[in-house]
Amino acid sequence: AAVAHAQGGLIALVHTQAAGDAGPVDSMIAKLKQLAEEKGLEHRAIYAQDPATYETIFRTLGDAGAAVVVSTFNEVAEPFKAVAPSYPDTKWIQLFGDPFEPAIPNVVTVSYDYYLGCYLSGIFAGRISKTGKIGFIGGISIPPLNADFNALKAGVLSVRPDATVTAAFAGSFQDPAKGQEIATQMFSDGIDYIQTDAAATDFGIIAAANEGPGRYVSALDPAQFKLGPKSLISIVGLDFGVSLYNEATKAVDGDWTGGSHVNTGLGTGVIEFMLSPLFQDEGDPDMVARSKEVWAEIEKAKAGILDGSIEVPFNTTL
Amino acid sequence: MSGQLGAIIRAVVFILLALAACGVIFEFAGYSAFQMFHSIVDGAFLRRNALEHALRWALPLFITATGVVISFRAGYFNIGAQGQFYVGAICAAFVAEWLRGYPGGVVIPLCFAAGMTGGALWALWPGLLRLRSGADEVITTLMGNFLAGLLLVYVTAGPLKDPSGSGQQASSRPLEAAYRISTSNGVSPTIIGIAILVGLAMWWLVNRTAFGVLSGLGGRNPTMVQWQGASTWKIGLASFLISGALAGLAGTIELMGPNGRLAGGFLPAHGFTAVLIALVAGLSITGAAIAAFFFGGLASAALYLPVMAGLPSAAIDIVNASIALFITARSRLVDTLTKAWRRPWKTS
Amino acid sequence: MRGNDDAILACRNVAVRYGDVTALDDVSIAFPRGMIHAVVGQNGAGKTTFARVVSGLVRPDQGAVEIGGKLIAGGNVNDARRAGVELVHQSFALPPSFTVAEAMQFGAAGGALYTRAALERRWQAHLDALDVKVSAGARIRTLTVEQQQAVEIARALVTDARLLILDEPTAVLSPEGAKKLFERVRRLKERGVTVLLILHKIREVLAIADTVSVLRGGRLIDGPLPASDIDADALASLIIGPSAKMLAGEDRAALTGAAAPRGAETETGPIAGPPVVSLRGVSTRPDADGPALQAVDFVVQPGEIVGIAGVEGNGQRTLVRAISSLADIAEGSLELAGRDVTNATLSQRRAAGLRVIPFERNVEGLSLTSPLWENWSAGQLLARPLLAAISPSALRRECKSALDAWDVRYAEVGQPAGSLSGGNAQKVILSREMDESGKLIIAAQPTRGLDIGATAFVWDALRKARDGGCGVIFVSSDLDEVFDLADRVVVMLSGRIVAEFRPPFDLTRVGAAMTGARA
Amino acid sequence: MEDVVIAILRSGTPLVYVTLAGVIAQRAGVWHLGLEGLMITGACATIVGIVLTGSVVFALLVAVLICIAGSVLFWFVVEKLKANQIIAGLGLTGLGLGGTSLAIQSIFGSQAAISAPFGLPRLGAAFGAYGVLSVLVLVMPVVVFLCWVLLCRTRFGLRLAASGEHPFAARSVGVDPSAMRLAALVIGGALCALAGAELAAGSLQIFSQNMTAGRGFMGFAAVIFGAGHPLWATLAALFFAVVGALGIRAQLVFGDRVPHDLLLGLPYIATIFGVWLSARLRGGAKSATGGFGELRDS
Ligand SMILES: Nc1ncnc2c1ncn2[C@@H]1O[C@H](COP(=O)(O)OP(=O)(O)OP(=O)(O)O)[C@@H](O)[C@H]1O
Ligand SMILES: Nc1ncnc2c1ncn2[C@@H]1O[C@H](COP(=O)(O)OP(=O)(O)OP(=O)(O)O)[C@@H](O)[C@H]1O
Ligand SMILES: [Mg+2]
Ligand SMILES: [Mg+2]
Repeated sequence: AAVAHAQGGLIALVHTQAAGDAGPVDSMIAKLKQLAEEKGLEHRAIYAQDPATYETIFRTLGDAGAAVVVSTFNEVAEPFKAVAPSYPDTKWIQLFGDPFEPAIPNVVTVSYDYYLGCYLSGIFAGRISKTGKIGFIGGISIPPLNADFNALKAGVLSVRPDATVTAAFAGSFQDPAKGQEIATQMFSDGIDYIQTDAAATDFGIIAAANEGPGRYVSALDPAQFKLGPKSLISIVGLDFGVSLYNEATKAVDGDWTGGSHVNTGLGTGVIEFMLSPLFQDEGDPDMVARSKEVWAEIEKAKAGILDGSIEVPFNTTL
Repeated sequence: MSGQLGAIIRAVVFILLALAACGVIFEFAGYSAFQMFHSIVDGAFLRRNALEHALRWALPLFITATGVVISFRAGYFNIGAQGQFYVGAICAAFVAEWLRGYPGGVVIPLCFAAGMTGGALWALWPGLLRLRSGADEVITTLMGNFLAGLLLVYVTAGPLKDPSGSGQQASSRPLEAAYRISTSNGVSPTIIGIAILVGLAMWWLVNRTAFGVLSGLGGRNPTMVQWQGASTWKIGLASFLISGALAGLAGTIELMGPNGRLAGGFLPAHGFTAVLIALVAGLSITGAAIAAFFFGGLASAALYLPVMAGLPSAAIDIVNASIALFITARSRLVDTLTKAWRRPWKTS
Repeated sequence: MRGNDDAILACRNVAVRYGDVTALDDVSIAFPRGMIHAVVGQNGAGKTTFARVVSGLVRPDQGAVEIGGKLIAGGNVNDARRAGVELVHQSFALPPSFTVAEAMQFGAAGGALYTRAALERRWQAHLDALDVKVSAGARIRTLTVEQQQAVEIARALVTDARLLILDEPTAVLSPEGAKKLFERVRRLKERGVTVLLILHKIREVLAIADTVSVLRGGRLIDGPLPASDIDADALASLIIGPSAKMLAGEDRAALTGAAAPRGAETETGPIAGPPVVSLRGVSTRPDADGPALQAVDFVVQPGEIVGIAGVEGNGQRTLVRAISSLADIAEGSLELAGRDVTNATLSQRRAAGLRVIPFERNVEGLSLTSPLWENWSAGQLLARPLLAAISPSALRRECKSALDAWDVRYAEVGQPAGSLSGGNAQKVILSREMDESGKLIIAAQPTRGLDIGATAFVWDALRKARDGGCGVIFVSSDLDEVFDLADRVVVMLSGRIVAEFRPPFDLTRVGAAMTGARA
Repeated sequence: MEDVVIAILRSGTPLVYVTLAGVIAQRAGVWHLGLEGLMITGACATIVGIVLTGSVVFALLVAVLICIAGSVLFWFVVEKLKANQIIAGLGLTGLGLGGTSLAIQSIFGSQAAISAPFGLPRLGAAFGAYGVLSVLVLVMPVVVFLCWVLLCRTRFGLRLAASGEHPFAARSVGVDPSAMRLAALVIGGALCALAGAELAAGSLQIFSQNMTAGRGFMGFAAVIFGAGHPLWATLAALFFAVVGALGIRAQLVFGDRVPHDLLLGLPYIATIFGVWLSARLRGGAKSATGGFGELRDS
C-alpha cells in the first residue's frame, strides 16, 4: 500500500550478497538511493540471502507494481526467466549474468569480465613481488571466484613462470577475523602480494597487511584505499554502482532496449585495474617507483586483451 | 485435546508478546511498528493467493517438523534438521544428475529414496555418537549443520556445478522438467499428497504403534523404559533415522519441486524453523500441521515485509529470533488465564 | 504447653498447604532447650514439612516460628541459620561431585577465598573433632550412605548450631549404625545443642528421646510428652490413629517399630519344584551404580518371600539390576524358572516370568509426565514388535479395568502419573507388574514413602502373590518390615550375601550381620 | 614459531573469553547457546561506541552494559518464564545477530561495515613481535586465572556449582539458585562483551555483520569439551584455535589437491571429536541414557 503512493513508482535492488562489504553491494545500494532521489522514486534494497526465496521476492515486487527490478549474479537467471514474462510492465535488470537464450523482452542482462582485471593484477603481482609468492583469498570457493583465482594465476605465470600462487578461502564473506588469520599466515610464509576477493572479509586481510612492512594487498573497491595507505597498493575495481546507475537510468528514462545483453568491463571503465593514489603518496617509495615501472607492461597487456592478441582462459574450477 | 488447546493458547500469547517486543525495537530503530504488523497480516493472510504462498513454505516445514517431533518425543535434541535437509537434497540431486535421461517414473522414486537415505545417514552419526558414547547431540548435530552447509557449497561449485553459459553459477544444472514435482510456486498435488501421507504415517506412528508410546515414555523418562526392558538403543536410533529421513525428504521436495536445482545456501533457516514448529505444536503431529501453516504464513510475510514496509532483512531475523526466545516460555499468569481449557489435575 | 521463654523453638498455628494437600494444619508447639526431642508420625504425616518450615526452606501459609524467643522470617533459610537452626535432610543434600571439604565450605561462613590444602585442613579438623572418619578430600559420590550422613551432620554443625534437626536419620542405617548415631546425638546434647529427631520407629524413640511429639495427617496429635511417661503401645495408637484396629498385631508392630516382629513361621512353606530364580557364583562388572556382586549364590523357591536385608548401598541394588539384566554379569550363571537367562535381555527375562517393582517409583517405575495408560501398558507393549499397531482405546479400557481392580484412586486413565499420590502410583506399578504369568516378583523398597493403608495393601499383594505360587524377592532397608513379611532373610554386605536367617528372626543377630560383625 | 603463537593467541583470545562465559553459565546450570548473540553484540557495541564517543573505555563500558542487559533478559526468560534454555539461547543469538545489523542500519543508514579510527590499545613495541596483540590478550591469562579462582577456590564458586548441580542443596544452606544463575549470566555477559570487543577491536577495528561467524557456538562446544572446568575449557578453546590455524595451513599446503571446503570443515570436525572424546572420558554410553526429562528442562 505504501508503495502505491510513490510518485514515480518503485525501483528495487535485490542483492544476493550481504551489504556491508565496502564494495559492490554497498556501492549499488548507494547508487540506487542516489538515482531514486534524483528521479523521485520509491526505492527498496532487499537482501535475498536464500536462493529458494528469490522467485517469491521477485513476484512480490512484480505484484507491487515495481517499475524497475535490479538483481545480481547468474543464480537469479532461472527465477528471472520464470517471473519476468508475467510482469511485462516491470523492467528487469540482471547485473553480472549470462545472456538469456531466448531473450525476454523486458529483461536486460549485463556481464562483466572481472577475471580480466584479476589477470592484470596477476601480471602486476608477478612483477613487483620480491619473493615470487602470490596469494589469493576468497570468501567461498564458488565458480566466479575460482575463475578470478585462475586468471590471477595465469597473469602471474605469464610474466614469472617460477612463481607460486596460493589460494585460500575464509568460508564466509563476513569474517574479517578469519581473513586476518589467513593473510597473516600467508605473509609469514613469504607471500608478499595478496589479491582479495572476499567482501567484508577483506577488512581483515588489509589489517594483516598493515601489521608489517613489505606486505601488499590488492583489493576491489576504491572505498578501501584509506584502510591501507601503506599496504593497499592496487585494486581490481568493478564499479557495480555505476553500472547499476547507467542501466537503471536507461530503464527509467525510457531509452531502454529490452531483451538485450550488455557485455562490459575492461576498456569501458567499469572494470579497471588501478593503483591506489593514496599508496602512491604514502607507500614505500621503492615500491611506488617499481609499480610505475611495470605500469607500461600492464597497459600493454590490457591492450593485448582488448585487441584479442592475449587470450585469458576462463576456468571456474580450481 | 483440551491440554493441547491450552498449549496452543500459551504459544499464541507468547508469539504476540514476541511481536510486541519487536514492534518496540523497530520503533526505536526508526521504522513503523504499525506498518510492520499491517504488512505481516497482509502478507500472511490477506493478499492475493496468501494461502498458496503460505503453503509453499508450510509443506516442507511440516515434513521436517514431524521428523523433529519424532526425535524430540524420544528425548533426543536433534537440532540437525538443517544439515539433514541439505544432505538429503544433495543425494537426490546426485541421483537426478546420474540418471539424467531416464524416465521420471524411475528417477523420481529413486531420488526420493536417495534423499531420505542421505538425510537419515546425516542423522545416523550423531545418533551413534550419542547412543554409544553419550556425545551430546545438540553440539554434534549443530556442527553437522555447518558441515552440511560446506558440503552444499562444495557440490554446487564442484561435482554438480552447472557448466552452462559462463559457468559462474554455484548451483547444479536445472532438473529435467520430467523430474519436477511442482512448478516454481512450490504447491502441487504431489507435494500436498506427500505431506498428507507423511502426516498420516507419522500420526499413526506416534499415536497408533508401540514405538510411539514407548518412545514418548522414553523421551520423558528413559530410565523407566529401561527398567521395563526396552532397548533404548533401538528406539533412539530409529528416532534419529526417521527424523533425518524426513528432513532429507523435505530437502528432496525443495529440490524437485520449487527450486528445480540445487543452489548453494538455500533455505538456511529451514531446520531451525522446523524446531520451533515442533515445540509450538507441543510435539504433536496435528499441532505441527497447524503450526507449520502459521510459520509458513510468517515466512511468506517475511518476504513481503522488505518490499511493502521497507524493513531491512535483519528485521525478519529479529522477528523469528524473538519468537524463539519466548516460544517455550511458561507463565503462571497465562496458565491461570487458560485454566478453563485445561484439565483439573495438577502435573508438577 | 510451657511458656516460650525457655523454648529453643516455638511454633504458633503453623499451616502449610500444597495445592489440595494440607501438609501441616495449625500446628502449635514449643520445644525446651538442651534436650533430645523426637517427632514421630506415619509417612506423609507432615514431619519433613515441619522440619522445612523451621529451617526456613518452606514458607508457612500461616503462623509464625520463633527460635530462641526470636521471630524468624518465614521461608528464609539464612534467617533461620543465623538463629542457629540446621537441618539434615532425609535425602541428603550434598552435590555428588563436591569433595567433603567443599561440601562443608559452601554452607559455611568465613574464608571466602581458600586453597585446597587449607580447606581440607580446616574441615578435616572439624570432622576429626566430631569423630567422623572421612577424608576431607574424598568426593561425596564415593562415600557410603553412613559416611554421607555423618558428613551431612558435620556440615550442619559448621556454624554454631543451637538447634539441629535430623530428618529420619535412621532410615538408612543398620541397627548398629543407628546406635552410633544416637551416641553422637547424645554428645551433641552435652555440648548444649538441642536436637530434634524425626523418627519412624517407636523403639528408637524410646531409646534416645527425652520428649516425643506425634504428627498425624498434618495435625499435632500430642506433644511434647516426656518419653519416660509413655509406653510403646500407647505411642503406636497415637501414631496410627483409628485405622490401627484393622491391622494385625505383627503388621502394626512392623509399621511403628514398636517391637521387632520376629516373623511367624508360615504353615504353607515354599512349594517344591524348580527354583524360580537361581544365581550361581554371580559376579558383576564394577560400575558407578553401587558395589559389584561377588560370587553370589542365591535361590528363591516358588511360594516364598525372601527378604534382602542390608545397609543401603551394599549391593542390593546391583542384585536387582543383575537379575533384571541392567548390570553386566561377569561370571556365574542365572536361571529363571529353570531356564538359563545369563545372557538374555530384560524383555526376554520378563517373558520368562520376571516382574520388577523398582527402587525408585518416580524414576524407574513411572514416567511422571506421561499418561497413566501409557505407563501401565509399557510392559506389554515391549513384548510386541516396535511397529506393531496398537489401539489406544483398547489399552485405555484394559488399563481402566486393571486400575479399578487394584483400587487405584484416579480421575481418568489419561491423567499424568505424576498427579497421583505415592500410594496410588505404587498401585499402578503393582497392577502392571503383578499378573498371573509372573513367576518371580522383585519388590524393591515397595513401601517407601507410602502411608499405612497403602503399605498394608502392598504387603497383602505380595503375600497373595506368594500364596499363588510366585517367588518374591523383597528388598527393604526397614528390618521390621522385612521380618514381618519374609519367609527367609538374607543379608548383603559389600556385594556379597553374608548370612541367611529363618524365623524367628533376631534383630541383634541380623543387625550384626549387616555391619559385618560376626554373629 | 612466533607467528604461530601470535596467530593462536589472536584467534584464541576471543574464543577463550566467550568460553569462560559459557563455563560460568554451565556451572550454574544454564546451557548457554546465546553466547554467539552476546558476543556479536559486544563486538558491535565496542566499535559503534568508539566511533560515536571516541573513547575506548567508554565503548567497552557500553558493550559490557548492553551484554549484561541481554544476559538479564535471557535469565528472565529462562528462569522466570521457565523457557527452554536451548531454544531461548538460540533465540538470543538470533536477536544479537539481527539486532546488531538493524542497529548499524539505523545509526549509520547503511549496513556497511563500520570501521573505527582506532581499536583497543596494543601491547606495543616493548613486546617485540607480540606488540601487535591487544591488551586483552595479555589480560586473558589473568581473567582465566581469576575465573578459576572464582569458580574453584571461593565459596561463591562452590555455591554457583551447587546451584547447577544440586539446587536443593544450595537452597538448604540459604543460597538462591536463581540469583546465582543471574550472577553467573551477568558475569558471562561481561565476558562475552570482552570477547566481542577483542574480536572486533583487538586487531581489526572493524565491525561487520555476522562477524562472529559461529565463534560463540565454538565456545559452547569448548565448554562441553572441557567438561565445564575453566582451565580445561580454556585449553579446549585454544585447541580449537590451533585447529583453525592448522586448517588455514592445510589450505595453503594442500589447497591445490584437497577441496577447500573440506579443510574449512576441520574446526567443526575437531569440535565433534572433542565432544565425543570428553563424553568417552566421562563414562561413555552411561550418560547416553541419563535422560533429561521433558525436553531437558532443568
Ligand atoms: N517425549 C515427550 N516429551 C515432551 N512432550 C511430549 C513427549 N511426548 C509427548 N509429549 C506431549 O504430547 C502431547 C501431544 O502428544 P499426543 O500424541 O499425546 O497428543 P495427540 O492429540 O494424541 O496427538 P495428535 O494431536 O498428533 O493426535 C503434548 O502435550 C506434548 O507435550
Ligand atoms: N513439594 C510438595 N508438593 C506437594 N505436596 C507435597 C510436597 N511436599 C510434601 N507434600 C505432601 O505433604 C504431605 C506431608 O509430607 P511430608 O514430606 O511432610 O511427610 P513426612 O511425614 O515427612 O513423610 P515421610 O515419612 O514420607 O517422609 C504429604 O502428603 C506429601 O505428599
Ligand atoms: Mg518415611
Ligand atoms: Mg519426610
